[in-house]
Order: sequence, then C-alpha cells, then structure tokens
Amino acid sequence: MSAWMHILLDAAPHPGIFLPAAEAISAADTAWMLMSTALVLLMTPALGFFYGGLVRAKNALNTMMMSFMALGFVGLAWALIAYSLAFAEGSSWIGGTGFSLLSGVGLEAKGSIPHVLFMAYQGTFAVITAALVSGAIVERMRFGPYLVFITLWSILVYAPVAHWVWGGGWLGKLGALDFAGGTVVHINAAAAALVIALVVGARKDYARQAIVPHNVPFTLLGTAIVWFGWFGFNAGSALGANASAALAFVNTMFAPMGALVVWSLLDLRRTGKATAVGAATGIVVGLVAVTPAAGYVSPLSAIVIGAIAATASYHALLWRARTRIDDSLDVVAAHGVGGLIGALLTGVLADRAWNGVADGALFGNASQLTVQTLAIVATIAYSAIGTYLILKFIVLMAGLRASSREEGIGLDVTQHGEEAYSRGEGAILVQPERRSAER
Amino acid sequence: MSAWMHILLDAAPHPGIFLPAAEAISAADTAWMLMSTALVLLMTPALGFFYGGLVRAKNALNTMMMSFMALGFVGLAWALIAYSLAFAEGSSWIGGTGFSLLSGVGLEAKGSIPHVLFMAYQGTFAVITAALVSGAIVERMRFGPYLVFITLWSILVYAPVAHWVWGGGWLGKLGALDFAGGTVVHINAAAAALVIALVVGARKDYARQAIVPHNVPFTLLGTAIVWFGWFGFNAGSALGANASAALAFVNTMFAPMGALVVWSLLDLRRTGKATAVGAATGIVVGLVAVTPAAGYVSPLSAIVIGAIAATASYHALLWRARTRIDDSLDVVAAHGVGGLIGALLTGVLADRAWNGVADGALFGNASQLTVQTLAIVATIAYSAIGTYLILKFIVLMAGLRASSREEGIGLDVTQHGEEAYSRGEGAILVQPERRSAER
Amino acid sequence: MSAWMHILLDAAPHPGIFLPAAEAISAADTAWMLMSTALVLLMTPALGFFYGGLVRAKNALNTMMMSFMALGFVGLAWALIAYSLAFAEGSSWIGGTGFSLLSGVGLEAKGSIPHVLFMAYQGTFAVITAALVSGAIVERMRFGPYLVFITLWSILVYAPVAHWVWGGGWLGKLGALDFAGGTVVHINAAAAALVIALVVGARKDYARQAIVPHNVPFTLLGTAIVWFGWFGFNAGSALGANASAALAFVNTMFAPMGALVVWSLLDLRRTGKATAVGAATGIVVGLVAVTPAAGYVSPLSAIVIGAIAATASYHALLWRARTRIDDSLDVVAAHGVGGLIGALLTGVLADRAWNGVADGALFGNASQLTVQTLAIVATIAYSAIGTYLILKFIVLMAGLRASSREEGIGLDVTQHGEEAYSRGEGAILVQPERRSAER
Amino acid sequence: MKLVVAIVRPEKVNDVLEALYRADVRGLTMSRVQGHGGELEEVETYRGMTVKVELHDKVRLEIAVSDHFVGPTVRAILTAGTTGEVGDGKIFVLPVEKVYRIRTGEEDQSAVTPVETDDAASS
Amino acid sequence: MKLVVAIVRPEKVNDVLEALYRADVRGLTMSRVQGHGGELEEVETYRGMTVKVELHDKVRLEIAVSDHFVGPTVRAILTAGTTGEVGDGKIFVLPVEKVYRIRTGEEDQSAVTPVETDDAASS
Amino acid sequence: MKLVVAIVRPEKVNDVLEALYRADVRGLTMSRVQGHGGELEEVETYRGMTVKVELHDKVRLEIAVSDHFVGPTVRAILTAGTTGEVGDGKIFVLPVEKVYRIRTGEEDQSAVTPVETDDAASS
Ligand SMILES: Nc1ncnc2c1ncn2[C@@H]1O[C@H](COP(=O)(O)OP(=O)(O)O)[C@@H](O)[C@H]1O
Ligand SMILES: Nc1ncnc2c1ncn2[C@@H]1O[C@H](COP(=O)(O)OP(=O)(O)O)[C@@H](O)[C@H]1O
Ligand SMILES: Nc1ncnc2c1ncn2[C@@H]1O[C@H](COP(=O)(O)OP(=O)(O)O)[C@@H](O)[C@H]1O
Repeated sequence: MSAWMHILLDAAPHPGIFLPAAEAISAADTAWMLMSTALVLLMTPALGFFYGGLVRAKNALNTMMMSFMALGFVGLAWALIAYSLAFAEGSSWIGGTGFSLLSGVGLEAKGSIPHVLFMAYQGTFAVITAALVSGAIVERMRFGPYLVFITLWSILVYAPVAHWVWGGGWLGKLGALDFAGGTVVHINAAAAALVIALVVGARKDYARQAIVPHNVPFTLLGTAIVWFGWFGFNAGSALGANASAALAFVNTMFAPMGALVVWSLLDLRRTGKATAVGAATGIVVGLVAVTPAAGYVSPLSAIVIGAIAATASYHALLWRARTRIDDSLDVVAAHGVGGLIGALLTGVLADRAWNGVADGALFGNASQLTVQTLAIVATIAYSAIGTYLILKFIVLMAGLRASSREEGIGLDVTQHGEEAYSRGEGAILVQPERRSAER
Repeated sequence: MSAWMHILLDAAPHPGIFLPAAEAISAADTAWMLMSTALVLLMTPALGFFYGGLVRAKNALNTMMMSFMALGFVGLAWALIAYSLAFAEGSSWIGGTGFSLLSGVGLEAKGSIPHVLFMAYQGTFAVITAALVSGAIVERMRFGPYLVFITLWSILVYAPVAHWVWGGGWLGKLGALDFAGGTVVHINAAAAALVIALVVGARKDYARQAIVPHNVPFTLLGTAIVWFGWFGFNAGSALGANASAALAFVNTMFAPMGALVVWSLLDLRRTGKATAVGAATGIVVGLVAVTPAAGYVSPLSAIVIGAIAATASYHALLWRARTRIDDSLDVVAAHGVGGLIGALLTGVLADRAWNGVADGALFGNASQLTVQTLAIVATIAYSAIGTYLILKFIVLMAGLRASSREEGIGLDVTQHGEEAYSRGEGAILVQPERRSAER
Repeated sequence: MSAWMHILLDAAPHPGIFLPAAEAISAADTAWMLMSTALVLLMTPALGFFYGGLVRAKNALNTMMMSFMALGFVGLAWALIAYSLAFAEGSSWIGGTGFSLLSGVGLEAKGSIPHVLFMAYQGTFAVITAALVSGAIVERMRFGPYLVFITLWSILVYAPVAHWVWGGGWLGKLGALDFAGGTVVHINAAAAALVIALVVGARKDYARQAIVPHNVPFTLLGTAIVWFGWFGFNAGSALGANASAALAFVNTMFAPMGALVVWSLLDLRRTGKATAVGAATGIVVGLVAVTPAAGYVSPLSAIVIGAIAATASYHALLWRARTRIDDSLDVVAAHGVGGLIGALLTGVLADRAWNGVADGALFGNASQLTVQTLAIVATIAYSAIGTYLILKFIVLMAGLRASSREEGIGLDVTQHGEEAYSRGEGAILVQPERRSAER
Repeated sequence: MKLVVAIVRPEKVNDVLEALYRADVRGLTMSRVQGHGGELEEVETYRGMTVKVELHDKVRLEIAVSDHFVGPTVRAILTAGTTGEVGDGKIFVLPVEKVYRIRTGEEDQSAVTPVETDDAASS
Repeated sequence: MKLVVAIVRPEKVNDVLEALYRADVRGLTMSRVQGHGGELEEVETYRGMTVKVELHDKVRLEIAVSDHFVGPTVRAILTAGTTGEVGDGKIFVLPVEKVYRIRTGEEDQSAVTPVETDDAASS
Repeated sequence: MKLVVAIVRPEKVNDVLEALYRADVRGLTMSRVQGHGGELEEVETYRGMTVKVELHDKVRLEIAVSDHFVGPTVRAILTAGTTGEVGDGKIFVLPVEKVYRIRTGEEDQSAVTPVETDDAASS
C-alpha cells in the first residue's frame, strides 16, 4: 500500500481500496511537492556522476549520458503513455489509457496537490529507476540499443509494477507496504540489472585487469546530491508537508548515517582503511534500504535498517566481485540487497504508533512480512522476465554490445564522438573549414 | 504582462494596469519563494560550470569567475539602484528611484510574500542575465572591463527592460506575455552577446584551430544544476505555491525533455552519434524556450515548444559555427533563438483554459502574436544599442581585450594569477619567505 | 537568545526564559523546515569539495572524507546523545538526558514543526560544525583519530555550547543574540581549529614549499553549494516560513555579495588580479559573518557586515600565512574572524524595527555588545580547552599524525587505500584472482 | 648500457610489464604519451565543430639495461605488446654513456639492479 | 637511424605537425612536458601564499627517422615552431642503434614507415 | 653535447631544480612519469577489488648540456635528489649529436644557453 494512498484515503479502513479523494489543493503541500519533484529530478544526473566517477575516463561521458538520456526518453514515454498505464483507472494488473498523452491530467486536485504535479512527481521516479539499471552494463553497451531498452522498459516493466503497488493494483490491495519505492524502484531495477548484465556479458577486461575508478570525487559528489534529492524521493512520497513527510525525512537522514558508519567499520576491519568509494556506497545502500520504510518506522528503527542493510550489502558486494557476473557498478548488491532488506524490515519494524497505518511483525502483525515477501518475489519475477524479453526483442534489430575494438578505445569516442577531458592537441579542425577565418 | 502581475492582480480585468495589491503574507507562498530564490541564485554558479567545461583548461577559472563575479557586482548594483529602476513607481519607460538603497523595501507584503523577498528573487534574475552574456567573449576579454560592463549593463539595460515587461512598463501594459523572462532575460542577453562578441572580436585561434571542451562532465554538471534551479526561475515566477506554479513547474520539466530527445535524434541523424555537449545544449534550449510560456501553456504544448526550439537552435548553431562571429559558447543560437521561439510560441499556444489569463493565436487571439513580436523587437533593439554604447564608453578607459600573449598563456594565469588544475611542480614559494619556517 | 526561541516564545517579554510552546504544526512551516534541513545537510559534502579542491591531489579524498564521515559519526552521536545534551531540559550549563536515544522525540509539535524534524535540523548543524574543524589539519592527520575526535568533540564541546545559547542555557538567558550560529558554529569551530592545528603541528612542506590547490573548480563548486545550503542554515533558523525567515534569507544573499566585491577589490589592489580562491573565500566569509545577524539586521546592514568582515578576514589571512601556525585552510581567519565580526556587529546593528526582538548598540542598546562579547569569550575559552583535552585523551591511545613517509605519499593512498584520480596503469589485479575469469 | 624506449598500447601495458618481469627486467619508467602513425583517425564533434583526432593514447616505457639484456627486453616487449593491428607501437634502442643510482651514487650495471624487497619479488 | 626530440610550444603543435606531414614525416610520439629556460616566470597567488611558476607548458615530440630524413625533419620544426619569442624550444638529435615495429617485428628503416591508410594519407 | 635524463622523486623536484640552478644549469624540460623498481607496492581496494600499484609517481628531467657541464649537472642531482630510501631514482647520460634552438636556429652549445632575463637571474 502506498504512502500516497494513505494521504488520498487519509488512512482508509480497508487499506488498498483506491478512492480518488476530492480534497482541495493545499498551498503548503504544493510548495513541498514542487520542491520534492525538483529534488527527485536532480537525482538522475547525480546518479550519472556517482556512476561516471567509478568507470574509466574513456567511458565517463557514456556512463553519465546513460543517466542524462533517461531524462529525455523515459520522461517523454512517461508523459505520453507510461503514467497512464501506472496510475489511470484500470485493472489490478495494469492501469488504463485514460491519462495517455496527459489527457485528463490537469490542475484539479489529486490529493491536496494539482494532478499535473502528481504526474510529474511520479515521472521522476520512472526516470531514475531506468537510469539505475545502467550501472550493470557500463563500458560496453551500444548507446542506441540502450536508449530503446530504457524507453521500452519504463513502459512495459516499470509502469505495471508501479501500478501494482501504487496505482491501485493487486499488491497495494494486499496491503504491501512500500513507502517510496524499495520494491517498485530498487528491487525492480536490480532484477533488470542482473538480467541485462548477463545478457550483455562481461567487459573484456573484467576480472582480467584492474578497472579503477577514474574520478572518485565525482562519485562523492553524486552521492551527496543523490542523498539531497532522496529527501524529495522519500519525504515527498508523503505527498504533502505533513507529519508523515517529517518522519520520512528524518529517517532518510539517519538511516544512511547508520549505514555509513557500519560500512566504514567493516572496511576498517577488513582492510584497515575506510575507503571513499565504500563511504559513498554505504550512504546509497542506507538510502535504498530506508526507502520502503521511510514513513512507517521510528528513527531508531531507521538507523537499525541502515546498519543491517550495510552489512548485508557489504558482503554481497565482496561475493559478487568473485563471480563472473559483471554487474559492473553493483546495482544488485547495492539496490537489490538494500531494497530487499528494507522491504522485509519494513514488514518487521513498521509501527502504527508512528505511521498510523500498519504494524510490522515486531508489533504483532506477522502477516505483513508475508505480503512484503510476495511483493518482492512478484516484482523480481516480472522484472527479470520482462527485461529478458525486451532485450531479446531489441537484439532482433541490433546488437547490444560494442565491438571489442570500440570497448578498447572507449565508448566516449566511439558512441558519442567526444572525450570527457581533452587537451585538444593533435585535434585538427575539419569543419568549419579553416578558410572561414581567412574570409 | 508578467506572471507576477497576474498574482498581484489576481488576473485583473485590464491586463497590464499595475495595482500594488495589499494582501496578507502567505506562509506557504513564502516557503516556496524562499526556495525559488535560492534555486535561481544557484543557477549562476551552475552556469559558470556549464560554460567553464566548454573552454580550454587554461581559461577555466576565468570563465567560471565571469559568472561568480556577477553574483557580487550585479547583486550589489541591484540592491543599490537597479531594483528601483526596474520595480519602483515610475514612468512607462523606467522605474523611479523610490526603492534605491533598498529604502522602502521592507517586510510588508508584496503580493503574498514579504517585499524584501520579492526584491531578492528579482535580483537573482538580474545576476544570471548578466552572466549569460559572458558566454560570448570567453577566453579573450580582460576581467576588469568585464566587471565594469556587467555592472553598468545590469543597471542601464537589464533594469529598464525588466521594467517595461514586469515593472508596470509599456510592454506589460500592452499585454506582452513573458512568464519568466524569455524576452527580458534570454533575448536580452543574446542581443548583448552578439554585440559584445562583435566588438571584442574573435579569439585568435577561432576557426584556425580546434578549440575543444576541457571538461565535459563539468558542462553536464552545470546543466543538471541549471535545470534544477530553473524550477525556481519558472515556477517561482508564479510568486506563490499555486496552480500556476505547478503548471510552470511541470512545463519546465517536460519541455527540456522534449528538446533533449529531439536534439539527440538530430545529432544521431547528422553524425550517427548523440553527443553529451549536444544533450546539455538541448536541455538548456528547452528550458530557455519554455521560460516565457511556462505558466501559460499546457504540458503537451510545452513539449512541442521544446521540440521546435531544439530544431531551430540546432541548425542556428551549425550555421553560426560557419560564420566569423565568435559567439564562443553560442549564447545567440541557444538563448536568442530559443527565447525567440519560446516568446512567439507563447503567443500561439497560450491557453486561457490553463492560465486563466490570455489565449494565444491558436485559441483565437491572433493579436497576441503581434504584441509578442513587438516586445522581442523592442528588447533586441534597446539591448543591442545599450550594450554597444556601454562598451564604447568602457573603451575610453581601458581596452576590452587581453593581449595575444595573454590569450596564448591563458586568462587564468594572466587575469587571475591562478591555475585551475595545478600539480605544484616548479612552483617556487616566494611569500611568505621560507625563513618563516626556520624561525 | 536564539532565533528559535523567538518563534517558540513569539517574542517573549523576558528574552531568555525558555517556555516550550504548545502550538499546532503548520504545514507551511514544516515545508520550509524540511527543505532547510536538506539544505544544511548538503552543506557538509559541499564543504568537503570547498576544502578538497584546495589541497594537493594526493590528499583530495582524505580531505573530502573528513567532511563526509562527519555525516556518519557526528550524525549518529547527535541522535544517540548529543541532541539531548543540547536541547533536553537540563541545567544552565548542559541539557539533560531526557532525549537520549531519541526517546521522547516524536511527531508532536516543537514550535510549529514536528519535534523529530527540529531534532534533525539541529543535527545538521552539529555535523557541519565538526567538519569545519577539519580544515585546520588537512594533509597530515591520521583518519582513525580524526573520527574519534569529531565524535567526542560534537558531544563534549558542540552540544554544551549549543545548549548555552539555544537550548535554554545561560547565554540565551543573558540575551546573547546568535541567529543561526555565528558563535555556536563558527567561532566554536575556529577555536577548535586553532588548537588542533597547534597540537597536530604543521605539514612538513608548510612554508618550505609551495602547496598549491589541485582543483580550484571544486572549491568554486563547494562555495556555490555551501551558499545555497546556507539559506537553509540562516533562513531555516527562523524555524518557519515567516517574515523573520525572509529577512534572514535576503541578508544571507546580500552579505556575501558585499563580501565578494570587497574581497575582489582588495585582491585587485594588492596583486592586480582578482583570484578565484579569493572570491570563494570572500563569499564564505560573508556568509559566516551574517550568520549571527541574519534575522536581526536590515539588508543594508548585512551588506556592511559582509564588507567589514571581508576586510578583516582578508588581512587576518595574509597575516596567518606569515606565521608558523599551519591552520591549513584558514578556518580561524575565515570562520573565526568572520564569526567574531558578525557576532559583534550583530550587537551593534540589530534593529528591533526589523527583528521585533532586540536593538543593538547603534539603536541605543549598548549593553547588547557586552553580552555578545561575553558569549564570544566564553565559547572560545570552552572550545579551546575542551578541544585540547579531547586531543590529549586520544593521544593516550593513538598518534594523531601520519608518518612523514605517509605524508609524502599522500593520505589518500595511505589512509584510504585509494587514489582520487587514477588511470589504472600498472595497477595489477590481486583480488579477485584472475583465474575467476578463466573459470 | 642501453636505453630501450618502447611505445606501446595502453591496454597492453599490464601484459608488457608482466613479460618484462618474467624477463627479469625490474626497473623501468613509464609515461603516458600520444602517438601518430598509420592508425585511423577518430572524428569528434563538438557543437558546430568537427575535429579529426590524429593522436592516439600510447604508453612510453623507458628501460635502462646492460647490453646483454637488450635482447631479452626487446623480445619480451615484441611478444607481449603486439595485437597485430596497426598502432602497436615501436621500440627504440639508444646508447647510454652512464647510469647513476641517485640513492647511492652507484654507476652503470649496479645502478639499475633494484634492491629486492619481498614485495617486488612477489610481483 | 636518429631520434629527433623536439620541445615546442603547445600553441605551435598543430602547425609543426602539419609541417612534418608535408615533410613526409608520418610517425611520431608526443607528450606534454613543462620547460624551464629564459622565459619570464608567472607569479601566482593563493590566499596568503605567492608562488613563482618557473615552468611553462611545452610539448615534446619524439621522432625516429632514418639519417637522410633528419635534415627535412629538423627544418620543418625550425620553420613551423618558431614565434621569435623566448620559449620556442629546442631540438635534440640523438643516435639510435635499433628500431623495431612491435606489430611486425620489422627493424629500422622499414619499422618507421607507417602503413598508408586513406585517412592517414588525407591527413 | 650530452642529454642528461634524471628520474627523481616529485617531492625532491624543487630541491633538485634549485641545486641545478646553483650549478648554473638554466634550461631543462620536465615531465611527470611513473616508475617501477625496488619500492614497496601500495595496495588499493575499490569495492570488491584489490589492486597492487607497482608504479610510483616520479618526475623526469631532461637536460641538454655541453660535455664539461655533465659532471656538475649529475653531481647537483645526486646530492639534491637523494633521500636514502629506495625509490630515489636514476640518472642516464645519453650522447647527443646536435642541438638546435628553435627560436634562432642556433646550434649546440649556444643553443642551450638561455637568454638571461632579470626574472630568470633572480630565480
Ligand atoms: N617514426 C616514429 N617516431 C616515433 N614514434 C613513432 C614513429 N612511428 C610510430 N611511432 C609511434 O608508434 C605508434 C604506432 O605506430 P603506427 O605506425 O600507428 O602503427 P604500427 O607501428 O603498428 O605500424 C604511433 O602511435 C606512435 O606513437
Ligand atoms: N638545456 C636544455 N635541456 C632541455 N630542455 C631545454 C634546455 N633549454 C631549454 N629547454 C627547453 O626549451 C624551452 C625553451 O627554452 P628557452 O631558453 O626558454 O627559450 P629559447 O629556446 O627560445 O631561448 C624550455 O622551456 C625547455 O622546455
Ligand atoms: N632500469 C631502469 N630503467 C629506467 N628507469 C628505472 C630503472 N630502474 C629504476 N628506474 C626508475 O628509478 C626509480 C627508482 O628506482 P628504484 O630501483 O625503485 O629505487 P633506487 O633507484 O633507489 O634503487 C623507479 O621508480 C624508476 O622510475
């Protein structure tokens, strides 16, 4: 059951039954949701820097572009059709086409904010979810097919899953708790990441050669801005400037703090050194894990969630590196494991005293854990299969993978005809012709 | 007619007649305007990174400083006199001196927010408009004269034009539609850019040698933050957390998405590769084009505006590169063309059903297009002439242009005595003397 | 007396007597405080970039990590105990343990926002104050002891001082004016910085060799984001979206503008060149100086404060560089001197006509200056002694200082096992073993 | 003594280093360079400007060896550095009159035999 | 065979490359260096610290040529690389004992004649 | 004429430059390189990956001097460049057949004597 629905229903007696509320627009809620939408939008380029710093310089732009372009292609797909499939009146499985081309999406109230704003806010989620997947196939996937993939994926995979949980679909009706997208966004993206990493295959240098981050400060910068944006992601999911938003906000602040501390201590224990890349990863994992729980658990529980998720993720990451699965930037270990821990612990630590909606197992509602598990399994299964089919379809038209030569030269030059950092020596002006100057 | 005025007048029957409203301060509107002001302020340094990444490393700091310094010199000029000339009771042509030195600018309500906040919000517009101009003369203009130029320009050119459209001046009275500054900010800056580029002249390497961006990630970073800030720029222009703000916000999100997609497709068609610099440019062009339209058109129209502006700007840019006009970072092709398309399409696609204020040609109000054209022409003419005169005046005191030797070494070392990226080798400590350590 | 208390007391007749107010939660105030908290949180990583750009590349990550890690260790310390020591019912000298482990910190109203949010907002102040200190000992302090230091310092030094001024302690009762932390944050951090710089000692290259910033654009980026965040820091200190917030906001915008202009002119006069590092420093000094004054003085006074602080700080910085005190990033000259000027001028320029609370010396209340001075002296004394004792305690367990060899190689590799910028050549994969690929 | 200067592909550096190690070559100095030769140029586009990049990233190795070591060194590079595609690089052998080890002032032969530390040995 | 090492101004690199191309010099290796000589120092200021930068950015070209090619190569650089201002740089001609093409193992003369691809030809 | 090539520690560069200056060596070219020799390797960890960094940052000096200057130059580097710890670097002395000053076309000896400007003098 989604945070939004609580608001729309002001905590309905029958969680899951979707009743569009007919409230008036609140200026204060609108102010906060305007800001939240901007914050979530900012997360996607920030992700580009988080990812871009971790790859080699010759692939920096390509990696960043994988995030930036999601803003264009997924964003448009959302306005044209995906929003409708996710949030328009429809079946338990998928929304209708009532809102396609934004028809019927106007300034009227949706909850306590204008409907267009709600649509835009949700759109920012679709964009970043698609961008998250890119971490699994950096440094080797051709750019054209990538664009086709994220566009189709956001329509065929993201929209339905969002509908299930938030759009009045079956998982919402079952009362699955996902405050801001632990399942819909992170587990969903991670499942897709695993599949695409396997289908595209490992980088030629993977496990043969050291592949070292080219700009760790960019990764730290991305982390900082992602965290900043995440306040809109989680606290904005309360859809208003209310107590639920305040709780979600505070948890979004303290869970990553807990994760950061734990991650550093694990680093110190294992290698004697607290790494910066580790700190960045720990923060993100804490943010991921608290996402489904943000508005449902106490701040202390949030710290616990961050700490547990960090531990799990830390070891998942070490294990993954020993496998042949080149999930290059560890989308599965960070967002998959983090999302999983978060979704399950939400089922355990949810506290009606704080959220006024539902209790978790720890507070006597054991069944919640079952629902959470069901939501996780269903999402993973659907996302994995959907991703696989989309990729198989694209392969019919074009290869997914850059040639070994292109991979060697780097995708910036070969896919984008640019270098991230250039001194310009030996670059000969071809066009406009030099003549133009003598003219 | 300005967005602010609608608010102040709550959609007055006689658009253009300026009546200071005596409403009470709204906490919600204040919250949003506090945020919006911060967002717009952030755009100027972000512009510095957008521009700074596109130049050669030896001029990176100089280019960034051209934006950062506008925050100081233009900002102070605004507080001391320019705000008054733009917004104080005055003639149709220019505001009075009633608000000079901020006298009479207090905590009383201006619309539904404190007057000081309104003044500050407007100030951020003056700052970035001046900074935008710098893109035309990077890598060659002396810094001192540049500082004098932007200070004078903001007082003598920006303030009057802002008054015409937003301060109760003649263009506003005629009912010209410019929600957030397509004309006042972007066309105005572009006209000035063209003139200053011609007066200062081309870089010595221009069209003789390849001049390649030294740090494209910085340009992408600038783009992301500029977009983020633009939500304050456009949605903030509603001067409150209202439906108009929500509409402006959503359009500010989708127009650049449309522009980004179109730009990439044009890139792919022309070169087979979607460039990162192109993506950044496309996003900015989409933002520019939707600026005058933000609160007046439907989201679908916003996407159309972004798409059309991207196409026009894309080709303008290719054309410009073949000319001898060294508008180095294409202020004209991006902000001029984008602003022009936006201002005109506002006159076409404005929809009273969405903005409650005015219809465009498409909705039967053909005359609007005439008014828009008039506003554009008047702004270009005044800005071009004003810029030219200011430059001629400065030349009386000092040369505008760095020496060819300085241009060769780079402006960072010659104008600022610094290097953007230094390893410190061969840098000998002069002061404080080494002795100090032995002491 | 703190800004918050005014709100809580709606300007109580007996400034300083702390009465927890029982108002209802305001959605608008909550919206602004959600945003403000996010903004202040963002300041700490931004500080990491401001500092990180100023050091040599081999210490870039270590310097940034000193800020990032404060988010983890100080953040948790705040939730577990420090918040309670600062804001729980207690003595005049220190708060009680009533709020430890966040017990009793729930969604109930604190002023007009949820208590948890107030706690989180205050937490962001504790984090950045600790991080500020790191500027004094970059490029040479071991990371483990640093983590222990900031954790203890935030509990034993920051929390009590915050209590004195804002938590109902003796300085607040005396009516000391510190709107957003000129004394509690900046003077406090600067005193600690001086002590830790002296205890740890100068870098081996200090005053022997040129130590040049490795990435000035990062410093500019940090400056821009810090300024952006500072609006939450100062305007958020009004604890609501009210006129006081608007005033604080506007002053936070114009004071640094004034400081920036003055700093540049001083630079131009001294060296003939306006430096970028100088511009960044000037902006920060202006922000520091206006912090205690933000909600108490007129915008014109704010400009004056910025200008005076810039002048003082500029010369303090030149002087410091000639001494043997390796306060490497000039925490004292920037935050100490800036905070001092700001705190004193608040006592002079505070204007009841603007703040509705208290007048400064200029408006006939000379005694205010005495109170301000007392607050400054007490804070410096306590902070210096506390810092010294904490360091002496840590030394019992571990050395504070990296070995000369480690200092030579750089702290990134030796403390974190990473390089900020790596091309990966000659990096041989050790683990996971290459075999894994052949498997 | 001779100075062997080799220009190799960045992606081949690790293989070459390993081959040199096996050939008992311990000391060398490396730098990033850009080379022009028979390779295809890359075309790059920045807004309205199209540029042809004639230079490709290469790595330059500088190895001082005593005469009888020249053969093995060159062979190691030739075998480990080749991909068969244009752009593999060159090797130049230059005469050296004198070599000094700065730490000790030792000359020639003895100057280029690194001290064996366990780490180095295990590398 | 000889190795021509030239230190030139960065802003002159493209002109020099073009001159070399016209002189039928196809292969070369380039690197960014910093040089000290008779040029004026730049003074930089960072907060309280003033530094004198004694090094100026230069570009180092390394060109292996067969003996009869030395003249044309040097002349090309001398003409294309000069501005007449202090700091134009130097050329050093070093003897080379052997040259190998890594791709093929070819030696000397033949090792430095790049394969002609259309692009290279048109460059 | 000879070409003295020295590999030194980055942290020693300024001392070496000063020593060279005192030895009346005015012109030189410097570049950042990475070296492998007897030094301990650094171990780095990035997420699940552990790497051993076998290369250490060094600085390469290239100094063309007339024969009678070789001694002083080498001595200056040997004294100023040493720390006594493994990794101090090497000096190579190579024969040079010809030197040109690009600005003037002057050859050899005269080509490497920089014009004395006040600044250079005071450096
Ligand atoms: N004459 C030369 N002098 C110096 N370096 C050269 C010379 N010719 C080639 N190189 C270097 O060798 C690299 C590869 O040479 P190239 O001719 O492209 O391929 P191949 O050696 O396989 O024929 C070039 O990029 C350049 O760095
Ligand atoms: N003796 C030398 N050995 C190596 N490189 C030198 C030598 N002298 C000068 N150079 C290089 O040549 C460049 C220009 O030399 P300089 O004396 O400044 O100008 P010019 O050659 O025009 O007199 C220097 O920056 C340096 O890189
Ligand atoms: N045979 C060699 N050829 C070229 N450079 C070398 C050689 N041996 C060492 N070097 C350079 O000298 C540096 C120091 O050498 P090393 O053996 O580590 O220390 P030391 O010279 O003090 O014994 C190395 O990092 C490398 O750059």
